[in-house]
Amino acid sequence: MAKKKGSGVIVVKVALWYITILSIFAAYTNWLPQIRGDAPEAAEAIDVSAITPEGLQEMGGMIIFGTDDPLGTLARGEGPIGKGQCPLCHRFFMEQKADRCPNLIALKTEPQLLLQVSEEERSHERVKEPRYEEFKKLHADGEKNSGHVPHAETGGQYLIESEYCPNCFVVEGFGLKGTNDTESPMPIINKPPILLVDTEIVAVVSFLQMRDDPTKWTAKDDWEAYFGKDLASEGGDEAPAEVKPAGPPVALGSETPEEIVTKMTCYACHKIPGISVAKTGAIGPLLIEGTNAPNRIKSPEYKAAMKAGTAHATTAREYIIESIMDPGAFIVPGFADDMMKDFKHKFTVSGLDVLVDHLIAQDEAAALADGLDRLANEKEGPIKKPEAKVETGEAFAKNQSKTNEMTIQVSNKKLIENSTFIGLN
Amino acid sequence: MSKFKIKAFFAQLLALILAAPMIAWAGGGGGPFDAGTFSAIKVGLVVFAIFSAWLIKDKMGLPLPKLIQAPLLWIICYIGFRVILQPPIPFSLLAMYMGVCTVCIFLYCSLTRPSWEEFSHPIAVMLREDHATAKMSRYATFLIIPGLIAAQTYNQMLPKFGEPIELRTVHPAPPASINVHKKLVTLQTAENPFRIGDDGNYLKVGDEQKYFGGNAWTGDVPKFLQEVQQGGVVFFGTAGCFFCHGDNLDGKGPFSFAFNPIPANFADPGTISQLQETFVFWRVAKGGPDLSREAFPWASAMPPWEKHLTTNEIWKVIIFEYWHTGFFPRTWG
Amino acid sequence: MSDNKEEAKVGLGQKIVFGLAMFVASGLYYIVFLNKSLMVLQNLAYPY
Amino acid sequence: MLNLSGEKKKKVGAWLLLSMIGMLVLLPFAPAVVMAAEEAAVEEAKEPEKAKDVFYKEEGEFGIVSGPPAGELVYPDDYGSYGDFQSRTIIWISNQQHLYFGSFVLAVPMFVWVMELIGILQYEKNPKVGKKFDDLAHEMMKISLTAYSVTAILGGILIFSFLALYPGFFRYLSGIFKPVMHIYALLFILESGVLYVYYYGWDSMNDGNGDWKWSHLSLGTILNAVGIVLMVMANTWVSFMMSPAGVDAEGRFLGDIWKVMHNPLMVPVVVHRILGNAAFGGGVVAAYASFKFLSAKTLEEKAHYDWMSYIAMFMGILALIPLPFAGYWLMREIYAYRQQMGITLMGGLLAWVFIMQATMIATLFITVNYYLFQAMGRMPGSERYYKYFKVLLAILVVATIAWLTPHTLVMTPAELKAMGGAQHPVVGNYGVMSAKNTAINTMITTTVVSFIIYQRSNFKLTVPWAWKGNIFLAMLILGAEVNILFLGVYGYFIPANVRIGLSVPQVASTLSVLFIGVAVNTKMLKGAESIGEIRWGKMSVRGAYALFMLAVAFTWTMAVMGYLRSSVRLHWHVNEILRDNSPWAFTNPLGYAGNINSLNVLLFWTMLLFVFWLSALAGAGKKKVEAEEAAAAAVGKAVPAGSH
Repeated sequence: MAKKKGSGVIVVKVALWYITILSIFAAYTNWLPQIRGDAPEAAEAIDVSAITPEGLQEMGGMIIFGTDDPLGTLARGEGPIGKGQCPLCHRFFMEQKADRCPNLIALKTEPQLLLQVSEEERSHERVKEPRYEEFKKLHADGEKNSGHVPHAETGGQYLIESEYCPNCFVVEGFGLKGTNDTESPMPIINKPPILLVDTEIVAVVSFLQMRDDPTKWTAKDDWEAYFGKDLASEGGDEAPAEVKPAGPPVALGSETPEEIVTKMTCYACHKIPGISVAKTGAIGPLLIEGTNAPNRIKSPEYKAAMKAGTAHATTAREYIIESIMDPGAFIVPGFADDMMKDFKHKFTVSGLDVLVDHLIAQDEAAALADGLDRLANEKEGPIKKPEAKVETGEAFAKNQSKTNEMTIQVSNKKLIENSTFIGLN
Repeated sequence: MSKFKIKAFFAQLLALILAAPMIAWAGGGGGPFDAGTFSAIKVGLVVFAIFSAWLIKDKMGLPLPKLIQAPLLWIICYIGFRVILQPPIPFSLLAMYMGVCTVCIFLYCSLTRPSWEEFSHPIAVMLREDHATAKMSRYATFLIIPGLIAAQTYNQMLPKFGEPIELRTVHPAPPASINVHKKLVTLQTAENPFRIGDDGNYLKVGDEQKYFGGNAWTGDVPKFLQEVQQGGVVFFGTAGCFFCHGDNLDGKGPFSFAFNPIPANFADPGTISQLQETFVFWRVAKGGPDLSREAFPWASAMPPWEKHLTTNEIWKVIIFEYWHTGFFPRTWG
Repeated sequence: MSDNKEEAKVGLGQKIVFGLAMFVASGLYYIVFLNKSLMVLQNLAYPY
Repeated sequence: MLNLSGEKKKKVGAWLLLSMIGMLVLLPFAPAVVMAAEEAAVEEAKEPEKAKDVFYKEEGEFGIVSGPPAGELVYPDDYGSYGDFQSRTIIWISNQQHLYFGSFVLAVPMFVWVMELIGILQYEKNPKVGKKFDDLAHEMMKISLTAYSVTAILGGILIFSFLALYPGFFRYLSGIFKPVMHIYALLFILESGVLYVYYYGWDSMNDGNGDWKWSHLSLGTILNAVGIVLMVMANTWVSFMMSPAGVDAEGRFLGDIWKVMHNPLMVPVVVHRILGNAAFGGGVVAAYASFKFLSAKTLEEKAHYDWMSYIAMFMGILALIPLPFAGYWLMREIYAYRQQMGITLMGGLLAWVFIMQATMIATLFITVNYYLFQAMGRMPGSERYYKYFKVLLAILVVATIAWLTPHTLVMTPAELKAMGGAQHPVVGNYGVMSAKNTAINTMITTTVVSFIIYQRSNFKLTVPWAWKGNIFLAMLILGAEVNILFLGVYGYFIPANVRIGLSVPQVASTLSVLFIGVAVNTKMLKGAESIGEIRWGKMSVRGAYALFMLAVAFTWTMAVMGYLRSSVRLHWHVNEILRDNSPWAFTNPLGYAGNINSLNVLLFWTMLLFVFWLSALAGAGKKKVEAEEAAAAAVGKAVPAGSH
């Protein structure tokens, strides 16, 4: 009988036992350091309504140049390049050399008439060009990379559209070679790797509009009219981690090829197998120097350059070094003399070795393995046989380019000469 | 050979094995005492404890009852963590360790039925039996335990003026990049632009050793030492770092005693030699105000030097600091 | 770990020899085979 | 009643039942087919708008927009509250309770299924043992049945809390998971149906190891299958919140529900949860058994529950051992999905939760070892090994101390000064990954050694190569430990990326001991001479409490890891799609989470004790009658001696 009461007592005992355990656990958690994670405040984002147009202009300048004194930087012989990386291809000042994309110079004092037209003024003309209508038709279902349908009505809207959808209108003569000016070499600015947020894009447009005439600012209204919604101050938490490399702008032997390519922004123009950032460049040749360099030295064009006394390389290695140190020595057929000329100041000997070692190790197989292919305007033609993908526009354009290479080159030249915006060389 | 001799031999062997690493460790020094004497005391203590335990248990045939063993073990653990382990560990860690030890000593006493009976029998006797000794100890216990609780409560309620316990990460994770003088510096990849050898190439970390020692301020010196000189000018002149960080970079400058925590001691192998150059750059350029959330409560009197120095001066003073202390920055290669 | 009666018949020397052999075998297994192969599988260098 | 005579009839009956159940299983998918057809019809009517998937690339990158965007929730409109109380805490508690009971009712059938299978297989050899397992399974099912209704009630409470407190969020989620939710509900009905047939058919379908019994086991299989499908479905909702897929950047549903369910973290979370469930089920059954063991009045009962708790504990540990690897995989997938998320977990805001988890794991392992030591009290001959216990315990203590030492110490500035820096020159070495891996592997190895000792504690080895085997085992274990230590120390001298790789051979060493060691040990025990039968019921009371501790620690670990998994979304309802705009969007500090977890576990165990008590109540009347009958029959006979 004495054991009869057991059951109830056990319940109490067990309950006491686990309450003790739980109290110890809870006490322990309370004793450990307490950190409360607060939700990020929305105020982090730039509130467009709270910033003056001048503020936006200043911000746009910083995004473009990375400094508030771009001319000073230029005077020191450095390129002012900000987060947006625009000056890599666009020309903003006479002192600057960049002609891959339409120039954005606007200097009323310049004697040359064409340079007096500011981008703000020019943009209004662009939307009225008959070609704009063609692009509207071409991308009626939405441009394939960005999904936008060209529908800019004012110059400001055009400027905004060009950043979200560079292919929506390609200025004559500035398309990717071989695409008949239907594809732009410019990256989509609100996507990686540039990844500007809406407010930043508005700031850049503000900069362009207000450079000459602060009364021309319409960027915010244009954005809202173009997208048909309010420019909310989102951005904040979407703002990407800045990836621009800093430190001394010198390629060092202690770095990996990837780091050097990033530092020197080779990826802006070239595709390089084995380098993760260099997958999209469409301005310079595909750098598979294990294949290219020996062929180039043997090519009649190179022989001619040697005779002319500009080129001197006899081995593949020498050829690559020459191409980096003195880009003008030999221009690969199908390309312009576009490459920056100041690399000889930026490479240490060992740094150059690292890059050359990497480039010389790349060949067609490496490119294929990385899914890269030659540009349409390279003489060698695509590595992948064209019949593999005839139906896609890209391959079609490549095919066409092979046959029409000469004509395109000629027409390019003509276009540049005739264009209302000068690509000075 | 007698059994005793074998046992004695093993005991000595054990003591030697235990003593060897202890001497090595204690010889490393540190702590308030002179390394030599203090480590001798420590080693002696341990050896003596082991020897006497062996003497009592095996030689004299007097195994300690579990009830005595348990608190003894606890005290040994406490002494081990509190006194022998140097430099002293913070109370939070000590509490954690002692908590584990307490639980495990209890488990040790209750591991098997015999040991549990050995442990609990005296307690049961004390609680249940009705003779004088048991009664006395019972009353004593019931006086002591509330007394202890009361003392503890009194202690708790007593107003204290100590500094609050804080979780302060002295070397918090740096941001990915910082903006100094409107230039973006990515801390992961940035390099000291003045780390240049005789050949004009970048000087790999470790290669600067050849410049260490000697006088950098005499006549014609290599390029690297010129940078060191200029860094020294910043340290003692332009910025006046020495007011806090000291003439010998040991954190004992004339102002240092006013600060809590004290200024960083660069001569200590736990500071700049554990950090990348870019981390030091971040701390110098941004100072206390830019410490991250992790480093709460941001207890740092370091000013943001970017307001007073140029980027180049900051890089140079970093070169100087490493040169002067003879440390190398950390690399992750 | 055993008080097996049969075990008493086995000499100490024999035990030591077998023990050493097993020690070497387990060393080879862990350090040479296991560590190496698992590091190689992960494409990581392992100098032993 | 069923007529079980005649082979043929039996077979036909069994097959009929099986096919019926098979049809039933398909039933819930019928509405899905209908719905799909309807959707297809609707799609044809209007111009489809395509949008880009947030997760899926290349294949199926674009999908047809078929839902509204997630939008922006507004505080007072889209959220409800009860006074100043954190709505989130209410959801937290109701969710956790539902999850506990849900896990329990899903885990018990798994456990029961294994027990029933063993019972059937054993029936041939030893009907008595077979029946013992079968009864065990039956008893567990009874408890599960009571818990089942509690689960349903808690599920209702959860839904109501969602509707009352988070209507905006619930609207969005149910908009996407609409079809799945219906299937879920229907499957729930099916689950109940099968469960009732399974439970109430237990006795009438029990013909030892005949066809009916096998059909009954198949019913158990279906029950488990349905249960797992239910769990997977509920899991997809949760993993969708962590790592959305199948919607575009604005949160619009893109028409393919499978993509939504098969989001990047779904599979690892499901695997982790199934294993966790199994371990949890073992723990709870062990706790039940130890509760009954403690309150048992007769020696026979004590013996039964002692045995039951051992079996349950064993099952729990079996599921516990692969759990860290599943966790490791989940962590890797999280890193692959969003590095930011991984860093928040391991090095950022939530890093201290892992210290708490470490404490829980250390508790689990020490408890398991302690239980094994206690359990050896019922094995005659185990006295031989008593002297090793304290060595094993000492190893565990050292490993625990290394395991618990945090990397960032909590200290006052004065202590910081005394220590001369933020890192302690000696103890600081234990704060890093190398030391932690070494510690946990050492703990697992020690547990395996305890188990090997447990296995052989009441046997005298008779195989002629026993001495060789012993030396082999000793060297295997020694080698593993040396290798673990070596790799741990070696890790301090190499770069981090290689160091991470070292954990794999470390774990492999531990597993070598587990598999090779236990296999060799079992082989050595073949034909071994028994020193004495296991005296079931003679385990110390402390062992039973240790098991209870084990179960509570299991539940608490579940709670704290749930808090972790949920908190890692930070201020998002659905990660990067639907932002939490309520005032409770912050991440609670660990102490608050600890309090709520303890409260949750307390509620759960209190309810569970109630369930145990209920099932005892139901059994009591029947038992009384049986006991009286037995007493009447036993008059004049010797008192049954049990098994000892």
